[in-house]
Amino acid sequence: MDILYFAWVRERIGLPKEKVETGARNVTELVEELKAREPRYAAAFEDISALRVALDQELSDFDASLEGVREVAFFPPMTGG
Amino acid sequence: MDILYFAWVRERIGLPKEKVETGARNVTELVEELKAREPRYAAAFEDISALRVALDQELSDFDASLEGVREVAFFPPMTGG
Amino acid sequence: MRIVVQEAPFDLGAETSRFAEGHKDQGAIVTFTGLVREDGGMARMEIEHYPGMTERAITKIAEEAVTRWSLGDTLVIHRFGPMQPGEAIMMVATAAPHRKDAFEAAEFLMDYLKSRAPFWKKEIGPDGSDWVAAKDEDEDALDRW
Amino acid sequence: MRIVVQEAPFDLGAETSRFAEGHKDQGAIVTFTGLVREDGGMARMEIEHYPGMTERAITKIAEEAVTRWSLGDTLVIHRFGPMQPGEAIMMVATAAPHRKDAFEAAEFLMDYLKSRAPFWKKEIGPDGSDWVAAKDEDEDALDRW
Repeated sequence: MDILYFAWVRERIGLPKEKVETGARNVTELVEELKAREPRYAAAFEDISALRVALDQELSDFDASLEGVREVAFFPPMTGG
Repeated sequence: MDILYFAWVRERIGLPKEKVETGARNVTELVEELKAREPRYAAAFEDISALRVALDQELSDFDASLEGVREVAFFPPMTGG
Repeated sequence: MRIVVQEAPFDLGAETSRFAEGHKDQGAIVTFTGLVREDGGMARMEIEHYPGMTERAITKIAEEAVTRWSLGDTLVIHRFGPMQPGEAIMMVATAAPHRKDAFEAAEFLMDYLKSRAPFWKKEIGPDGSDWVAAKDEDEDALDRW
Repeated sequence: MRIVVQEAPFDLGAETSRFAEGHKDQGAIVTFTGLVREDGGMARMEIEHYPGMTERAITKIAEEAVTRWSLGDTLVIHRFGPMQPGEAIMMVATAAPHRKDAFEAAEFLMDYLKSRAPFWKKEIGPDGSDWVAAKDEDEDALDRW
């Protein structure tokens, strides 16, 4: 599964993209796995309410299933326009 | 006093502007004077609710006083924009 | 604030660029442009106006917009005389620090220009001409402000 | 419907002209342009985006606008990468038979682009850089649609 990070999430974790092997069934489980890895992940995912998640390039929720998902992206609320 | 006519009011009356001497105290009295003149005026002022009036280039009402007014204009509702 | 009442066509792109160029400190620019619709039926449009009152009325509307919203600037261009289908009749532009002000002020300007600026449109078709009738909804649109 | 996501600057006047030229059958054209504000403090802005998702998200927003309002067409241009104060960040344009549709659709597009298209703004000043924080009011703005 590809995991992408944008904006300050990318900066805190220190990379824009990585491949992970995971047994997580939903986004929250994936976040818990990532947080357990290293402090920089724990820092990036400290406040989930400040983050958004997209599954296969569609905005989604943290309780959404990861079944069949190939690309997960984490980022702060968008500030376009 | 200058009286100006615009759009179909001008077309019905057949002229864009005229000078009148009047003792009318308000717009309604002026309209009655004009209507009494000739059928083309009576036709133009037949339905007052379809008309608007400006006094010295400010939109006004038919019961407004003509005291001190130099220019009266009659026209249909505006259709700019 | 710039108010232009003219017979000649104007260049929408150039006016939009010029307005935006002058307001780099603002952040949000909204423009509205009204075109003579090219729908096949109409040969041309003619707009009559009330010289003198037109400029006064538009100035009053624009000044009201400036007091109601936080605006950097506003532009109104309105033509009169004959114009061909596809030509621009008029435009308004607003510049503001925030998009909400720019949008609302532009809508306010349009609603008032429609019903309070002394312009009258006449459509000239193959079978004659007709003065455009004012719509109740245009008068009603003023109630929201 | 035309959706452009690009790094290069675009010419607001030329894009506005081109859009209006193509929609002479419509009558009402609204444009919104967002500029990098020239307020002295910021040296430049950088916009990060999510290639692939960006185009999908904007397309979805524009398609939604077309189903909700009677629109002749819609245009969205949004830049990413570095940009200087005074430069245009993005624009939307709508063409419709009636001004109400053109205005509402443009506001809808802007409200959704702000909070649902994957762009992130970073302001770079003399003393460092900061990611622009999303505003509660921008999220709240979606409630009206």
